[in-house]
Amino acid sequence: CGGIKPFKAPIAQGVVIEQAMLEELQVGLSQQQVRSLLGPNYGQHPFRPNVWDYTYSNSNRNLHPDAAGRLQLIFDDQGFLESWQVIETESRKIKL
Amino acid sequence: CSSTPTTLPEPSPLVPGIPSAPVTLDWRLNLDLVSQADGRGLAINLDGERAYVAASSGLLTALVVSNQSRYSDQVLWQARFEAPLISGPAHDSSGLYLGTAKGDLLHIHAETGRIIWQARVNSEIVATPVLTNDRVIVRTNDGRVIAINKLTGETIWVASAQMPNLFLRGGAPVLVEGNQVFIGRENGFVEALSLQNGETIWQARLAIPSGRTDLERMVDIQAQLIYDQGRLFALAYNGRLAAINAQTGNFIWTRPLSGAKDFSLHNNQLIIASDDQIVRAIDASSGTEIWNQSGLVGRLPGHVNEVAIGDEAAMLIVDGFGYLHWLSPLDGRLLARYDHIDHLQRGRQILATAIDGERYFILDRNGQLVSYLLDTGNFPMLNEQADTNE
Amino acid sequence: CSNLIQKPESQWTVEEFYDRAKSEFDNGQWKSAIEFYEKLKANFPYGDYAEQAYLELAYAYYRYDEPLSAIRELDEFIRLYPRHPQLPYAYFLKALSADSINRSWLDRFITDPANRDIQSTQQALRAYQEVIQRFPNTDYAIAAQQRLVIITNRLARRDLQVAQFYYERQAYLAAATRAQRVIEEFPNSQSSRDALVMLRKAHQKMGLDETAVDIQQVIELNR
Amino acid sequence: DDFVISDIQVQGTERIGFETLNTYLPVRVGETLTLGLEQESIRALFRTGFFNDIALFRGDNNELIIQVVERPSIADIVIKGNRLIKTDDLTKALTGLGITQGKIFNPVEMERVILDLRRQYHNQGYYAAQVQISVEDLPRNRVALNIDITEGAPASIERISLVGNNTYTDNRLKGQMLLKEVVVFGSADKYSRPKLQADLETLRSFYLDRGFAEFDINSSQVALSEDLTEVYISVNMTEGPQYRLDQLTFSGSGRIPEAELLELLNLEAGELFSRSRIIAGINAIRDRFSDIGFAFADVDPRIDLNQDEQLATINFVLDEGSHVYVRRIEIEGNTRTRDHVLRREMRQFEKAPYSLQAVRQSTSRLNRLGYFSSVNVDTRRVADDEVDLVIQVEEQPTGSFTAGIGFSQLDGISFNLGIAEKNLLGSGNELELSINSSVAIQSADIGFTNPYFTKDGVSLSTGVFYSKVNASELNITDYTLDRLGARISVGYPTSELTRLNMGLRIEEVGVNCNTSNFVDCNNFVDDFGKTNAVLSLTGGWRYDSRNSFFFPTEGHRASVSAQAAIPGTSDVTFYKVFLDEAWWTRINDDFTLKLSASLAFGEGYGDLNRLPFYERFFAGGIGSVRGFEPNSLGGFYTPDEGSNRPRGGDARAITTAELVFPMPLIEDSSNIRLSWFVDGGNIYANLDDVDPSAFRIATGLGFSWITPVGPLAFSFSRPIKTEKGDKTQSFQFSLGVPF
Repeated sequence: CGGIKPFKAPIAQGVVIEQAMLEELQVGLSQQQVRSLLGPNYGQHPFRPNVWDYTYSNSNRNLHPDAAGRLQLIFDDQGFLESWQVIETESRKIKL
Repeated sequence: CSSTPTTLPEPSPLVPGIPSAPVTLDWRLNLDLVSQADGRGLAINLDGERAYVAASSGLLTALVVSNQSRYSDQVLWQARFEAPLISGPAHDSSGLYLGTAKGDLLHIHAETGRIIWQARVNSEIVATPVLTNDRVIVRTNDGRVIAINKLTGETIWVASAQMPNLFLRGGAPVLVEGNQVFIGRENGFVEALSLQNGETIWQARLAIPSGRTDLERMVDIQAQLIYDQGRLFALAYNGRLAAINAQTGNFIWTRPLSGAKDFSLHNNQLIIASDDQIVRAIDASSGTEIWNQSGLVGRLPGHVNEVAIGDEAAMLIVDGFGYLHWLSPLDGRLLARYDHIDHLQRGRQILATAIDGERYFILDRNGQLVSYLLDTGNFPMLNEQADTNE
Repeated sequence: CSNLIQKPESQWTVEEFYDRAKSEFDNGQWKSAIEFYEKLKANFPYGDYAEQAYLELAYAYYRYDEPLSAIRELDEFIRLYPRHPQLPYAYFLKALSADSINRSWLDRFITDPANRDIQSTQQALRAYQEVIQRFPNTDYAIAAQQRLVIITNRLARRDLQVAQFYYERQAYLAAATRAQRVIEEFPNSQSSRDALVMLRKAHQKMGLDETAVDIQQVIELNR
Repeated sequence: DDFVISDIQVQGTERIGFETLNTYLPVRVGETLTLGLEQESIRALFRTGFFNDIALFRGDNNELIIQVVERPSIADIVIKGNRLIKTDDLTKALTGLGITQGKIFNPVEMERVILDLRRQYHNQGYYAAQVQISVEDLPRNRVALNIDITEGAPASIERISLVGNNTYTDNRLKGQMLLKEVVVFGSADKYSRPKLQADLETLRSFYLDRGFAEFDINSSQVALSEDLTEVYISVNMTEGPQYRLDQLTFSGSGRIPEAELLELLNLEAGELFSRSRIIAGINAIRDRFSDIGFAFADVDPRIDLNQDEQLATINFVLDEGSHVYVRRIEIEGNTRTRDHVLRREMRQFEKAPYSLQAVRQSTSRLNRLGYFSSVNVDTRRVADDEVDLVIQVEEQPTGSFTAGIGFSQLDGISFNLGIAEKNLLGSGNELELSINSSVAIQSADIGFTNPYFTKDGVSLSTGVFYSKVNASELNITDYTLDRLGARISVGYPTSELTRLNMGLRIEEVGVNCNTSNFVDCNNFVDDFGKTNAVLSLTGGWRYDSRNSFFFPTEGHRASVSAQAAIPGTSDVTFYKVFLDEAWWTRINDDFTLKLSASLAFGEGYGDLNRLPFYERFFAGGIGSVRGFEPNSLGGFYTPDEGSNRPRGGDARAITTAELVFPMPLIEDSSNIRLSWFVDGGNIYANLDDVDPSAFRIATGLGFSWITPVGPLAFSFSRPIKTEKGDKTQSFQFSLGVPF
């Protein structure tokens, strides 16, 4: 009855990675240094602790428009940063 | 500022069989109400034929001392100031000096009551100012001793001390002796300062605060210091009575005694009404007790003043319920007493007294200034009575 | 105990207080039992009877459904008598009381305690663990172990429900972390298998496909 | 000669149990007792304070025998001479010191007890109080303590001297202070250190908010008269010059544009320097940072004062800190409501950037549910850039329950059951059920609403109702209705605060006019017959920003709703429109002003020009215009029209102004409110006749209380504006009707 779309509360998930942070990211940083630079590592791989995936998605586009969609970091066995790459530059849009 | 007298504890009964002193009322004058503890800072200042009295409502009155006539020509002049007067008047040839509760020292012309100069000291002046030839020395409520130039009102030097959280209101004026200014502090120290520059010469500690609450830790040296032939006598609340060498500050002797009322020195004996309300005579050289009189226990005995009865001397003590008591300095016997109360049915608490020969001035809690005359002729003489007393 | 009636309580001896309280206790009159045990403790705080009174009073409070008062009495007992032989019983009763705070008679049919008042469930968890850790080879420890399984299942079920809640609202990172918490903290609970499935689904939705594949292998590993 | 302890025995104890003693013993069975351990044991046992004498012996086969002489226990404590402090307050203080009936008496502690009791008096300003304790021995090793107290006079403040205040008079400043010199009643003239500290702070902010940026209190003193009954307080201050603001600059984070920062700061150059306005500006900026995820941003005002021109320039250093994220959201105190019923109201998610605005919205949404008497979202910092949110709620009764069996000559034995539960079994669903049956009337009304039919808050509510009146039993009423029907409606959230709802309602109404001469009833039956079925559309729009369900202190609720019969489905076609507007604002901590107005009107169409007589609007009584008998506004039928029942009308207008405040003199008034109200309103024949000058008005005192059985309300009122023939009613009450 009635085709009006109901209002849906905005939602956001994940950590905002901004361009300024990426400039300071470099191989060889310890996990602790990466953690304090980028923010909490919510996307850590459940069974391979040295693979971190920072993702960000939200439903309200004008909030943090320049946040990276997905950043993956690989650490070596001693816990230092081996390699990292921004897999998605655009943050993902959640369709409510 | 009107203040209703607080509910005091019940007085204990008077010792029976003591004759009433031959006292007649000369004249009575209505001033403003005076709050109880500020009365300690107020003085009736006499200079022969005149008396100056200040009230904490800001009213300063100059009046003729000995005069049988009515009220009108009794008062020479009255001046009203907007700040409460809580210390003074001090008087000498240069005029009157008064301390106010708004932190000002007023220099007043003795003939007219006009202000000559006003010095701002930024804290209440609690003790009657002390005058030397060129300066006025005052004590402020925040622990400073300030010397001020008598002519210009400018500050010469300031000596300050740390004040405890809680202490007794008011304080004794400083004692100037030669080039030394002696002061009993609220923190239990007696200090000697140089009259020239206010530098501390020596410090002696009479009492150490003990207990947990501020009330238990009060150790004021509230009683007026007495200087005599190089010796300084001081009494501390919750502390000791001490004789101090005025030059060096070392103790000659000390004795445990607690009290806040002024005491007096009479032929080398200190007559003291201490906290336990027992009047004692202490030998000034050794500190040993000579006699004690417990007839005034429960009657809140106050300051001890030495008065002349003809060529004899007696000790006058005013108690907390409006009675004057005369004691013999030889053995502390109660010679006579007089009830200030029944004349006025109201004046319960006596705040300040001044004695000029046979003339006794009383300023009481209800703002009454009374002048009594004591007929020393038939005062119950000391020696006759001595043997017949049980 | 007929003579008790004449003598006013103020003159009772400790035995008289204890007998009266015990008789009320034995026939289940918890309210008056509590009253007399409290009086006994007040008048004779140090005697042997006082020690026994603490325990029986705590049990009376527990049965009178006042778990918080029971816990208070037991804490006092443990503080006063750290070497008392009845200590294991005191700790176990304390755990039972904490466990009963969140109990409701509807739980057997309709409602599920997992989605209510988690705070008291965690308090019960800690209390049971303390019983097992302090008195390992007592039968209290065995009983505590059984209750522990139910409690951990309840906590795991709760986290999974919250994960489900967030998954339905497309908050996949929140869902994944809640599911992961079930696997890490309650590995052998009933919900751990479903938690693994939830973990995989959430990672798929987040587009982390390789991770989802890894998780699928783990699922098959312990099928 | 040391030995291994085989057993421990205690002799001479009467009241002390073995286990109590065993706790303090440093030695155990099986250990070797050395000389050192022996001394230590004796010292340990003495420290307990239980024993006058302790001796250790070695038994025949190495038992450790402890012989003690117990100290007496306290049998009775008698306190005399205390007027100011009640005996049981003093007993509580003594219990705190371990001095109670039954405890062991330790003479050493008496000194500490005297000090502590005297301190109880000193704290109340009775500085001259004295305490003496005498101990009286009793048989069976017990003692009685006699404590007699001489309280003396309380110290009251004789004078407060303010030194250095040139700009403001003594009276003006003393007016701001808690401590007073002369007081009629209360204890404002009793000195207390916390009150003085508060007064000094009040003076400081009084000056700092009026431009005196360098104001300082040099020192303050408290002195006592020699007989300890008068307190003298002096405060010495330096005012310093009065400053005005010069330019305001920002440095540090550039995340928020300067124009917006200045607007948030709400300060302009030239206005007087005011600390509280600067702090308010800083908080506004900090909140703005929190809204975009920087919950721990800091704004540091660097003030530099130009003394000769008396100008203050401020540079606000903005340190945004790091993005802050919410790690986990936990819920405490929900002993009945289920976790997801609260979590679905949250606008803040786990593993997402923190937003203060979202948390504030969530708190007011939780408050609007009406399930909780208090909601507090506690933000706990778990790392530099992570917080946990703990939602702490206190549940309160959310429904009403009435059940009863009655008997009346009119309709014999009657049975009724009424349940209205907003949070059924903690599920967040709403149930309304009322069944009653008696000889004459059988009725049932069951309604069920699920506010979250979909996860985004689309609500579905359904209900059926039936009522049958068999008129022969009720000979006195003029007409009765039989109803049977069902309703269904769906609600849409259209924004954070607004909702739209639509629905259908099918109803069959049977009218039976019992007495022959009720004109309106007979005309209606002649025109439309006894029973008619009506199918009508219902719809509405609602805006709701109240900060709490039961007693809002802030917010606004407006709603437009209508119900209209679908033409062609029945002869009895009419429509009704309801317009409601209510507005709350906080006047101060206790008082809230509520203003509300409502207009309802309806009309028939097709063959019907006016609302059917049984569908008309009524007003009067609690819930509409208090002070008038229920439904009495708008006049009554005249006897020749065959009835004496209120006539009702096709239009109703009501307005209310209310001052709401908590119940005085009780601490927890969280679910009780008093209000002083002015109600006005009337019933009109139709919409065009509505004219406020014809309002009936009454004023009075209202009382509302959320009880476990349901919301209870009653009111005492006095009419102000009435016409002849109005039926006023000063006391009215209702139970179960949500207000």
